[in-house]
Amino acid sequence: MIDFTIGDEARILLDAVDRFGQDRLAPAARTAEAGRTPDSAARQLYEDLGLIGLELPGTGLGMIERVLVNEALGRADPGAALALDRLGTGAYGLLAADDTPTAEAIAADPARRAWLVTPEDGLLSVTERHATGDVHFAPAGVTDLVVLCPTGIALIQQGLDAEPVRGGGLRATGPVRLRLDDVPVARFHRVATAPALARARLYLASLLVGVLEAAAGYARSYAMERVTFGKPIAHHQGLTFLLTDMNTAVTGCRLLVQEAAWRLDSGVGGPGAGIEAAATAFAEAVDQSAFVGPAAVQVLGGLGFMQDYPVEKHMREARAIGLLCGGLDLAREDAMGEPATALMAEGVF
Amino acid sequence: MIDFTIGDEARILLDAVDRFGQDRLAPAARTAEAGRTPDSAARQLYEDLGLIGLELPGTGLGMIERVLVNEALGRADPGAALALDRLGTGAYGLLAADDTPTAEAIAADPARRAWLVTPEDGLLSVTERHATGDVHFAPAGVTDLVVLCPTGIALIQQGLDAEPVRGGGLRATGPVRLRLDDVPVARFHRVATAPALARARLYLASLLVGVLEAAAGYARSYAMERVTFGKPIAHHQGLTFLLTDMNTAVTGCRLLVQEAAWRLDSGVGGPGAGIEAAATAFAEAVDQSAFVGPAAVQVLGGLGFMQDYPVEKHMREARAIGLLCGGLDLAREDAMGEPATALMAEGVF
Amino acid sequence: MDFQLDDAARERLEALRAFGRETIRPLGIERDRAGSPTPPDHPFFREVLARGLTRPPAGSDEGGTSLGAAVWRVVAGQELAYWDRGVSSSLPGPGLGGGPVMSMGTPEQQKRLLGPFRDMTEPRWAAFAMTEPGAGSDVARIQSRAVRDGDDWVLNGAKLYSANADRADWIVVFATVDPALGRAGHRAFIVERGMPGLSEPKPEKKMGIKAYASASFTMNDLRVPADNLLGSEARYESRGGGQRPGAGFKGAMQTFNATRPAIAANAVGMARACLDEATAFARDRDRLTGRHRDRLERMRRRIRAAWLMCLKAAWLADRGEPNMVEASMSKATAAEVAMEAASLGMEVLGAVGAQGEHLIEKLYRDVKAMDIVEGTGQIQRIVMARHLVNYPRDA
Amino acid sequence: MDFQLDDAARERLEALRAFGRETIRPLGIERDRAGSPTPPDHPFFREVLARGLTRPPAGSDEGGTSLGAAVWRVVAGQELAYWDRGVSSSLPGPGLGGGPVMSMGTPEQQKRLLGPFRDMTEPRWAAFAMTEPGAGSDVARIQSRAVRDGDDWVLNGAKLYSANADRADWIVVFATVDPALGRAGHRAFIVERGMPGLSEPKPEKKMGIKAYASASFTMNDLRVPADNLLGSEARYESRGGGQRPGAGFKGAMQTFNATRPAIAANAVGMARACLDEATAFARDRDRLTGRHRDRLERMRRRIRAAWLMCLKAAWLADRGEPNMVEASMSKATAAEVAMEAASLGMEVLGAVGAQGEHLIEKLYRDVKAMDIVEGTGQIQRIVMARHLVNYPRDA
Repeated sequence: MIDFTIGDEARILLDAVDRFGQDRLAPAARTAEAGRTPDSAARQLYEDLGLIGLELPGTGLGMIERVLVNEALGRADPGAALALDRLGTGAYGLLAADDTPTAEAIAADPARRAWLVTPEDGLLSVTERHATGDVHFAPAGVTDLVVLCPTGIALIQQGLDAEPVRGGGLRATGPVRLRLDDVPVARFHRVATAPALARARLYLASLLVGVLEAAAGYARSYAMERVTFGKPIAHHQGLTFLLTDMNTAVTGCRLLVQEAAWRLDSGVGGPGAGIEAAATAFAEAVDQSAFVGPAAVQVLGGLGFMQDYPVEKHMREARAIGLLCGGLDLAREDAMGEPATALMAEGVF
Repeated sequence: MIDFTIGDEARILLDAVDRFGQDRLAPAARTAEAGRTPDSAARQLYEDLGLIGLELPGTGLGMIERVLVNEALGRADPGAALALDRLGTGAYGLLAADDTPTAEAIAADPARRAWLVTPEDGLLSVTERHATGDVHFAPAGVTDLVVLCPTGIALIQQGLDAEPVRGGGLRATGPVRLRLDDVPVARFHRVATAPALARARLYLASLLVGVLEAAAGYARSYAMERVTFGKPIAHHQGLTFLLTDMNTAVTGCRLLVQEAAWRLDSGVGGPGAGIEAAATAFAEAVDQSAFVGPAAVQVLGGLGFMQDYPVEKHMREARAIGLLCGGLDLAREDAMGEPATALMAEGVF
Repeated sequence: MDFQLDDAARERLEALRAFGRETIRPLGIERDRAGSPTPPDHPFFREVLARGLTRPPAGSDEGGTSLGAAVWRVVAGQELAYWDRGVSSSLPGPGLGGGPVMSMGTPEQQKRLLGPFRDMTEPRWAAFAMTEPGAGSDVARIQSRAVRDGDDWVLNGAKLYSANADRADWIVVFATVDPALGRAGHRAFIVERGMPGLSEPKPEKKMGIKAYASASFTMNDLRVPADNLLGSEARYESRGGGQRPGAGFKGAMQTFNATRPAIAANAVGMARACLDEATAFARDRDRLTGRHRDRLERMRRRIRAAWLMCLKAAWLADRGEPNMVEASMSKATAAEVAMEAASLGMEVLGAVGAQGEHLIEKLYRDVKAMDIVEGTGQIQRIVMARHLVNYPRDA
Repeated sequence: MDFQLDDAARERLEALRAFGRETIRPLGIERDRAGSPTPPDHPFFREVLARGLTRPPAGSDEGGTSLGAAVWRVVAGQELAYWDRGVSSSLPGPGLGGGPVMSMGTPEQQKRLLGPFRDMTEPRWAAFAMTEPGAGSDVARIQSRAVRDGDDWVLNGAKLYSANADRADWIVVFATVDPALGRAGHRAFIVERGMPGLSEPKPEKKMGIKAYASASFTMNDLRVPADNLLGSEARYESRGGGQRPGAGFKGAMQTFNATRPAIAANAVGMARACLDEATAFARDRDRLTGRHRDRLERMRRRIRAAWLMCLKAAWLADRGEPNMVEASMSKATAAEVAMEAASLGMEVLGAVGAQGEHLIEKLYRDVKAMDIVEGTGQIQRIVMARHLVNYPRDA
């Protein structure tokens, strides 16, 4: 059965999240950026919506709900979205390691925050006992660092020396660089890391879809208002086509994200299929962000370059998100899966 | 001194070649394609213009003249241009091997024809004594096969078993596949092959520039004539921008080709600079042909898909040329040269 | 959300696949080499009918698939074009002529024109003719004239590139009663084979997709009875209420809208063929690495996005929801994806691509059509823009 | 053909380079972090003047370079922007205001306005103001009004993003005597600092290139003497002969045409900075392989093509040949090349790029401006299309 319907329960959640995003996060986005954190009221509301630990066992929710939620939040303020989710992608590492208690403990404790990285996200050298090196980018206040190593998943809870950095984007997370100087690994789980990385990528990809949607949407509204040479700039075909192509790019990414989420939730096609689909969705979102982000600024012209308008921020945030969790190159490796392309050969995926 | 002027001597030659191309080759292009050869009158005229062995010592001409000539011929019929030049890229291998007599002998003998390949252009295994394997694409009648091997340049004059193939493009060359079954190598020269490959690439790149120019030019003329929705389609901005971008793409390739030719002729920056520049020009022309070729067909719409119009042929020819001499990937390797980018650091090249 | 076929549809797809591999692909290559369409008396067509390949699968109420008709069309369209787009376009049936008859024809006309196609022993074709020497994308600009003369209409004009017109029993021909009226002057007529004044439709020489005829013809004082005006006079003349002037034009456009996701699916199938062939070639030569691997990954990723767009557009159609943006998006995207896949595929082949003997080389010539037929990529963007940014109708 | 600099030009370039490395780059980074333009009393500006950096090199008749002035401008413009585009835009001088004064001003005006810039002991700036809240690319649509009142003109309106307007001694301001006249109604005025009715020009908060002010200001019954009408009344009113109505507008456009290759060269310089930084980063981490190497190769290749376009456009200008297509081509191409280079450079950095501390991250924010300032990529395409396909002026 082919079905693009969003379930009723997810729809209700989504409507609430969307209101939260548009009414609370979006208007405060520049304040959160300058202050390097969302306001505390937003933090509370995010917790109240039940968005921390959304994917933990017992909620009945999964990646489909997560990507819908993140798309809505990314539309409003992706930096805030990352800042507010204290468990965030860390959940996927902990669940893959069957360490639900730690995930639940983090979710329950406002003083804790998790962050998931690959060794490529810094210059990290991790054994089962010790870790040394950098994490190039992390949000402020990380207490539980989850590292997806080649041989398993490491949880690091001590010695996470944080040094503030400017942040190319995502400044609402209060970005820091972590320096680990031969710190102890609290727990090391010898498990496959690919399922966790797949979910983390999809988490980021759905935020990206949201940002790109906001950028394309703002550009489109602006272009319908702004008049040059006697008509809205949206009706000068050169820009018309740019706007349709931006919309098409975002739609393609959204569909890939949704399909991958369904695949991870349903397991259809086996675990490899979901891993591949998630890597594909992430890679496409990153690739398209290099088009959509700058294009939105372009549509606004000089105004787009000014901080009075949101699109320059969209362009920066989108670029930054795409550099996390191993970035494009690692995703492209995983997106190819088995070159035999068993699923492709079926003609449907 | 920065100077884009074409010298008087080259200008006179170029005018004659351009007339030959437009008056003789272009009108006969479909006949030459169907008959798998240019007509014999064209062969004679090409020889009379002195275009065979243009780069041989004593002519006072060099790569600058060759790329200008080839651009003009490529505009008219790139298949014929390749078919008519019996010495062609073979000259560069023979000159690099200091084997001018063989080059001159081929140029002087209408029954001989050279062809230059890399092992990547087939599945060739060549030692200093013997050669075995395929050459995937060659023009009809090859008598002197010049192979750029890792350790030197092989000349093969026997056992060049030719089997006609359809040809994706360039059918006027009478395309064949060569099968070499442990055939003797007539001469093997232990010399550096990069200078020969650079010139061969530039030879092809300039043909490509010509084809793309023809495609873009035809599309542009058509678009200024064809009226839809009350104006020439060239004035619907969506197509307007496509047309300007096609012209820009071709211009960029032409400039890269000219600069590389100047560099190979002048030696400025050292031999590495010319090799790099030629690889760069070829890579860019191949990349842009994937845009310009199909775009020209697109501008003509349904007509573009029909053999009554030249652009479908341009699209095929351009694609085929870009697959020769190791194609895009090999060129991209050489285009990087030393990543230190010594020349780039000067701010001018 | 759900993205999988049910067993009934999958079973049917397997049957198509087997037939595609054994019959459609070889025939497509044969016709490409021959450079002419499959002759109408080729046994292939009878075999197609005998196997019931042109019939949709049974629905869930008959214990069959739960897929909607439009979704099934993109699934089948993708698979058929994977094996050969030219051959799939040559299959017997009313083709693009069927849409206008269904949407605009009177019950009598529907019965008379479509009835014979229920006979599965004899291959038959119908066709659709809109494009003219002076009017491609700008369909409102057609110049073919229709003049009422007593009980007849008299048609004059020329039509280009009508699929299967060389073998069609009848052709839906669009003509204008008055060019000054624009779309409101358009009428659709049924022109039948052998009518005096109809020239023999001549297949054009194309770059690719050669297995079916794109045929051009002229109408020279071609006289059709009033019964052959599609939908009868009232259909065009009534104003207010359900019918508006320009219904003839709208009928044609509705035909396009319905077929766009299926055309897009064709392009996806062709792109997939490029991917599979390029993957096999690279694997055989032990080159599934570096740039080639990246090319394959990109092809795969873009194909996947285009395919999801097709499914979404078709799914919306099956639900009766507006899908103009999604349909045009799938068409524009899939066509570009297919062109890129073929071009990247050629690069994977290297000099073998220049040889002109490999399937990817054929696909390279075939796919370009997909960004042109039934609305160019430019037209698709304009359609999208009407909905996205209120792009004006007459700009 | 020849593609190399002579020794005199190369020597001068080396001096620029050294200054760029030691002074311009660090200052650019400092101002980016501070988020505000370099203060006008910063010692940097006096140093620039003392070194003679803003003077063109001696010509060949003085034993200097044989390069033409326009070619030198692209060479120097590329190098300065390589080190920092924001700082290079902040350099003392008449800036974009100089062009209109030279092309439209009376001899008296040229002497009065440009004379002070010959003093190399005190940094001075002038500025140019065209963009308005309602008119960016569509410069013909400016709304600022100029009304003659006795011996004066009275100006009202708002101007956006005027480079260095916060410190300019005078600003060339375009206003219209009658919006209904379109371009023919345009007049260029010299507005001087401190004139009553001129608001303090306010630097805007930008994404990048923060080292110079893009300042906005309003004119509120701003009264300028008739002498400050650039080129005097006759310049605008004469018809036939050399002067046509719309000369004011054309004056502005000529300014753009002359500067486009130089702006393009800026973009090339910034792209080259991305390339060099990305190359160094990849080499330090031993990642000069695979996709990163391909990214660097692509950046390099595209930069080279854009740079040759700049040279060609400038070379034509020096010969007095038409270069509209080439100038716009170089601008459109170089801006896109720079954006791509910055984006690819960020990918080479990986998560370091997200950190926001690396020069490429700054360049990523800086370069986007290049496709917007002095005519967007869309406007450049329209300019090209006027020549290539007779694109109509008023479409």
